[in-house]
Amino acid sequence: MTDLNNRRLDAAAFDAERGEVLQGWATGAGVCFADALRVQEALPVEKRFAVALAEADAQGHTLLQPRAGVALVREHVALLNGLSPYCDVLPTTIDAYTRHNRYAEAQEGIDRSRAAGTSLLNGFPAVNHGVEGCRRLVEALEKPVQVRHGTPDARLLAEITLAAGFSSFEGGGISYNIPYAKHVPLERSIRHWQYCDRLVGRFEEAGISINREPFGPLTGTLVPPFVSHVVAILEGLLALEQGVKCITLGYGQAGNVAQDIAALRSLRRLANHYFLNAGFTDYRLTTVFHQWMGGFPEDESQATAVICLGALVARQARATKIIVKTPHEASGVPTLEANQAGLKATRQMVNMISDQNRVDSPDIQMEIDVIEAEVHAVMREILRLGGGDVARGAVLAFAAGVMDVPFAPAKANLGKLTPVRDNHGAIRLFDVGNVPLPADVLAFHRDKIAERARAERRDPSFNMVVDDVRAISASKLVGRPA
Amino acid sequence: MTDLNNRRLDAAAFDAERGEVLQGWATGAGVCFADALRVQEALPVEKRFAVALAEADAQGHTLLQPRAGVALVREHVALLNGLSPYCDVLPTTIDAYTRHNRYAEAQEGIDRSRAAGTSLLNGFPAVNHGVEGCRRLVEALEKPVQVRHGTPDARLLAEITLAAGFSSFEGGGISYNIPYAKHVPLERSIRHWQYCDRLVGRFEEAGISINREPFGPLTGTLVPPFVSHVVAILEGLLALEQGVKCITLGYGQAGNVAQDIAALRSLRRLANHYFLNAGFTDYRLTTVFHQWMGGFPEDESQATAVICLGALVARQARATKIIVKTPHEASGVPTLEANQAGLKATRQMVNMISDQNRVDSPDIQMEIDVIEAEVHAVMREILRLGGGDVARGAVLAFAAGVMDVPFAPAKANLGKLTPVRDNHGAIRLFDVGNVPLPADVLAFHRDKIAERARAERRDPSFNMVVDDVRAISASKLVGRPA
Amino acid sequence: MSGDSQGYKVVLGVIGADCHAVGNRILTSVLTQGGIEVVNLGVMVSQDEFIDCARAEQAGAILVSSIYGHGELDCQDFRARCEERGLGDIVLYVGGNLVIGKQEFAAVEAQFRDMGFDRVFRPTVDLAEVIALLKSDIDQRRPAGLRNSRALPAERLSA
Amino acid sequence: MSGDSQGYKVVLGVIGADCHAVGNRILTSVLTQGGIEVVNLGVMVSQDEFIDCARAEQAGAILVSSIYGHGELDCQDFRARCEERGLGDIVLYVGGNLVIGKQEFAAVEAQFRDMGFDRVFRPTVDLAEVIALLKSDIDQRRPAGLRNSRALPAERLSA
Ligand code: B12
Ligand code: B12
Repeated sequence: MTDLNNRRLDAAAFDAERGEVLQGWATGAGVCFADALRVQEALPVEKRFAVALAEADAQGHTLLQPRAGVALVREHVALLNGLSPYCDVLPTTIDAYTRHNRYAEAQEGIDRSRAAGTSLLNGFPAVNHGVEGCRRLVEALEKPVQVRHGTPDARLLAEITLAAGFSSFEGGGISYNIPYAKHVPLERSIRHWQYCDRLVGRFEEAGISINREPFGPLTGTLVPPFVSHVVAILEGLLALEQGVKCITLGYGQAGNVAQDIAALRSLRRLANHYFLNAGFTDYRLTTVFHQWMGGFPEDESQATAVICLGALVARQARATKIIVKTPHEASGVPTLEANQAGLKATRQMVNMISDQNRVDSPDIQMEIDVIEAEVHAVMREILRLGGGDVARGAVLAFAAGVMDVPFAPAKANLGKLTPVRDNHGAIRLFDVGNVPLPADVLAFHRDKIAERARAERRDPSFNMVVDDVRAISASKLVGRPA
Repeated sequence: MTDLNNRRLDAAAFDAERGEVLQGWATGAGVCFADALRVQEALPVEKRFAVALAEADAQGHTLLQPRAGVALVREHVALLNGLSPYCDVLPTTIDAYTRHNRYAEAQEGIDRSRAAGTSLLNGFPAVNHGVEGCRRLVEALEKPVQVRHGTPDARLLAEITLAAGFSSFEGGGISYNIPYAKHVPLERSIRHWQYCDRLVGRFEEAGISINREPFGPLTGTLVPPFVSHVVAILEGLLALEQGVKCITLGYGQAGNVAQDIAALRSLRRLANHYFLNAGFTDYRLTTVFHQWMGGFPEDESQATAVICLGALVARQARATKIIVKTPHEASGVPTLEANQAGLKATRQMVNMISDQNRVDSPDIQMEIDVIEAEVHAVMREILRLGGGDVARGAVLAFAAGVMDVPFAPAKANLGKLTPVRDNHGAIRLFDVGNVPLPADVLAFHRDKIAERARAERRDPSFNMVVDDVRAISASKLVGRPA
Repeated sequence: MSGDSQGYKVVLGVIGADCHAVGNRILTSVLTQGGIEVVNLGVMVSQDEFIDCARAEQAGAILVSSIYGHGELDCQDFRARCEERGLGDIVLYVGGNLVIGKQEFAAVEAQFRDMGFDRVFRPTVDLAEVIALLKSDIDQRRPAGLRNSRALPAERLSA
Repeated sequence: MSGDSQGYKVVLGVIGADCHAVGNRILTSVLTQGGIEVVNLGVMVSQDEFIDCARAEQAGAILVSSIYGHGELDCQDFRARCEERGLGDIVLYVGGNLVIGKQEFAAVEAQFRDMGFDRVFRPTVDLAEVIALLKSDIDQRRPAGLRNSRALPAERLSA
């Protein structure tokens, strides 16, 4: 595994690497760290992501954030300013060519979008627009703005966007590889993300706090909470090591209310546990809840109901931030109006739930216990494999199937672990693959699945999984036989 | 109070009264009980309301029902058939002139609607359309259909619609007077509803089960659960006495999740308690949950979120039926499409929640305890006032303010009881008026309101109530100062 | 009052067979706190009841609510009826869910202005604005001698 | 297989830089159970990879998924490229969220048919229908001698 390890990147080596990174596309020449610091320092307080998160956390508020990105700067400004009144923090979703460093194709997308008069890209090609285009964007906004993408090698993207005044950067070496790529070796993407985190660390050292958000939902489809929690904790540890201070860990709604509340509550607790154990104390941790990340129902009213359930659970679990879906989700990149509609429905639900009693129940506590047992078991094995080094441990764990993400396209992922819903819709393990869970936890999963199988008078099988994947689009949580 | 009492109406007197009732409007001549029985007997099983309810109750399903009514038969048929695929049981909402027996004005509304090519009435004027028009309607449908209205004297309406094959009839002598009328004495409306219940009793005796549904939500605005529960229990007892067998008791969402779940759960238990205590055993009890009955937000996405919260709570509380609102609620009588949208969102939410764990918590149990203590206290006083007779007791209780419905327009209602939300959004009593609640319960209400007052740094006052009334439309549950 | 002093007195009610009582309670509370004397007829008020009361009370304006959708039918000829009864000049407001269904407000407004209402309000109207308009409209319609000679701020006059 | 026997063999994949893997897994599972032999290239497949594989496997059809919105850009000239490479006659299907945003399906369909796809599917398509169409389309395109002489029901051929 080459020389990957979880150590802070050496300053000289980082600078040398930076030289190469900035040559990745013509616009790299526009990056200058000193200028970048000045741009960030000049940002008014209401445009700083870390400040918005800290305030929300202190006051117990939940921030709303949409997804949005189109090909051209002017259109993207108009889009974000149309969303701004309905949300608290802004996104810039990057197009899929840029995510794969295919800047030439992104350029073609820009050119053809200009000709077509409509965006032919599924996001904003920030690298192609360069520091200058991105600065025009940030300056035209009134709220903090984050880069949201899915890029295994996001070094140039980070350099350009942070130099332009973006104050939060999503992603991580695992979460932006396993669900987003096919052939990228995990050691490579982790190494590239150490660079991104180190860059953020340099801003922190210069007194500029940049928020970092590992991508919680992974493939968005039947991901057991412990799987995404382990990734979140690993990426948190990797980021802290490089000097990141402001971290938001994420979780994607799985559908069962008790399990989802338990997941978000345990995420904060588990992360603090591992961060403190690793000797980090000087960090600010917040959480983000992603509304349903699997296939949506096509009908807009039904989609809104899915959005509303997510809003309710996120608020009941007291997430710091919600990533908001839209009634167009099943169909395509949403219009401004559809995006506003998702935000308005979410806001109404969050507001209605905001003041209400804290939700607690034996079911939630039981789910917390299960998730904690699972996370500890897997983390223990990862640390063992890595000889105490989480970077090496992560790579070896994925190779061995000790960590395994369902439905992931990456070759780096074994793909043996198979989830399925239980009779109440909570996600359980139909096939644990090579993940080393304790015997009592495995027995629990087996019993829960057996209960469902009895109720449906059929044996558990991959067909059950297929039914579950398609269930929400067909207006159900559990995919029962007709 | 004349000679009102809770006794089964005498057969001869009923027949004599019927003669008069049928002369209330020309179409009364079309009613014949023998024909009515034949029409009801001929109804296929899938058009019988009582069957749909019994099946849902047995299988633990939740039925969806919209509201809908337009001026003309053909348009109304088209409307209901457009809704039918999205719901389980159908409504026919009656226009407001008919509700006040103003059939001449209803006729003018029909005529002017015909001329205008659009409905100028807010419902279906069933009396004016007569048995013949209503039969055409019922025949054109494929699901059970209920009369939903708000009529203090609904005798003629009941005769005509039941003769035409409607198999459920909403309302009651209290719930269709206090929120719906101004000058109608309570003894009169109760007496008129004894007639309606007796008519249903006669169908039952002939082997035809007609569902009866007292109107749960009353004024729909900050109604404390015990208030609507007492009315539901009283109307249930009055109906059972006249031979009604199939009863659905209702509750309108108040907004606080724990209180709403507690309310629906306690309703079934309390009603069984009083019905069995009164010697009734041969009845079938189901429940109906009304999505938010107060002022809605104007924005359709926000309105959909309100609808979704109601759907979630109704299903968590395992209501037998949900009355579904629409995204047009704040604006006006909904179009077919808006009505479908409300149903689709509700269905999606109900389906997603259906299989999930039963929700339980100490908060819910505490709310149940409070509601039960309140209901028992008021019922005790009503029975005392009536010397054991609930009909007389109800009239005397309203006159004395022992029962008191907030925001009710009826002179028969004292209007001293004033509700307000507590810091978590549950409805509490700011001014108990003359309602005889136990001292510990009053202290509980006082403490809860004091907690909110402290949080808002203002004294509880009617302004707080005004803020609460307008809160949901302004996207909040609790009306806090800006 | 508004006939013989500088106070602002209005008759308020919900017209026709309409039982919606909540908005009426809110309006009464907010207008009163805004310095307007409200004679509240409650729900289910006929045109003649409004007019009788406005005459008896010498009110400066009649505020009609229609919430339930029959506004078009119930408000027909309201101004004409006022004129017949010698109240041709009174300020006439109407508000609520005036017609059946969700309709373009501009069309609804035009329709009710044609019926002789001075102002037409949607349900979401800001009541602070209504109070300001009401005061100025009543002032405009006062007999010339009294116009523009505002006495005490109206807020102080009310409890 | 479909070249030399009566089986139904298809090449499946997600085109371009598209990483959406879930639908691909579902399609593989459902088509296989429907009696179709699926050679699955997974996600991020280029036009040439599709064509190379179809030639090597003598597949009867290529099924292209595009989910992420760049379908318009990625599928450009697909049929022409097939023709160049001697696969002019192969059955070409495309499905998924083919364009950016929620657009009228009829227009999207026309656009992709213009690019030479035989059939264009929306995400909500019933996969049982797809299986039936696929079999009949492959049968239609078989060399004449083999056409219409169905062997065993295809379902039996698959595991
Ligand atoms: C899960 C998901 C993800 C996951 C994917 C994880 C993974 N590796 O699989 C993650 C989070 C990583 C992701 C990333 C992105 N996503 Co995404 N994603 C989704 C989501 C929510 C569900 C997709 C899914 O799994 N559906 C379930 C499966 C079973 O259905 P399916 O994919 O539609 O496939 C079925 C049918 O389409 C059909 N079908 C498909 N192909 C074919 C071919 C033929 C021949 C036939 C007959 C049928 C057929 O059959 C399949 C099986 O039933 C959809 C929205 C939705 N549908 O609700 C968005 C969506 C597809 N994503 C979208 C986008 C834009 C992206 C991103 C660019 C980020 C962004 N801007 O939001 C990146 C893409 C990065 C990349 N390089 O591809 C857009 C595409 C927009 C468009 N077309 O206009 C969507 C529609 C969301 C939206 N409305 O904006 N996404
Ligand atoms: C609660 C309610 C009821 C309760 C009323 C209890 C009671 N006695 O008060 C009950 C359940 C009994 C009821 C019954 C009916 N209702 Co109702 N009800 C509502 C609901 C949900 C809220 C009304 C409310 O209290 N709002 C809160 C208050 C504060 O707001 P407001 O009433 O709009 O008043 C404010 C403004 O309009 C404005 N305003 C009002 N008048 C005026 C006048 C002036 C001059 C000004 C400046 C401002 C102004 O200021 C007020 C204070 O802020 C509304 C829908 C909604 N708005 O969400 C439907 C609604 C008003 N009801 C409606 C209907 C049709 C009925 C029924 C006929 C039954 C049916 N078909 O559904 C019956 C009517 C029976 C009758 N005879 O009137 C329709 C009216 C449709 C239309 N216009 O097209 C509505 C809009 C629902 C709908 N979309 O279908 N209802």
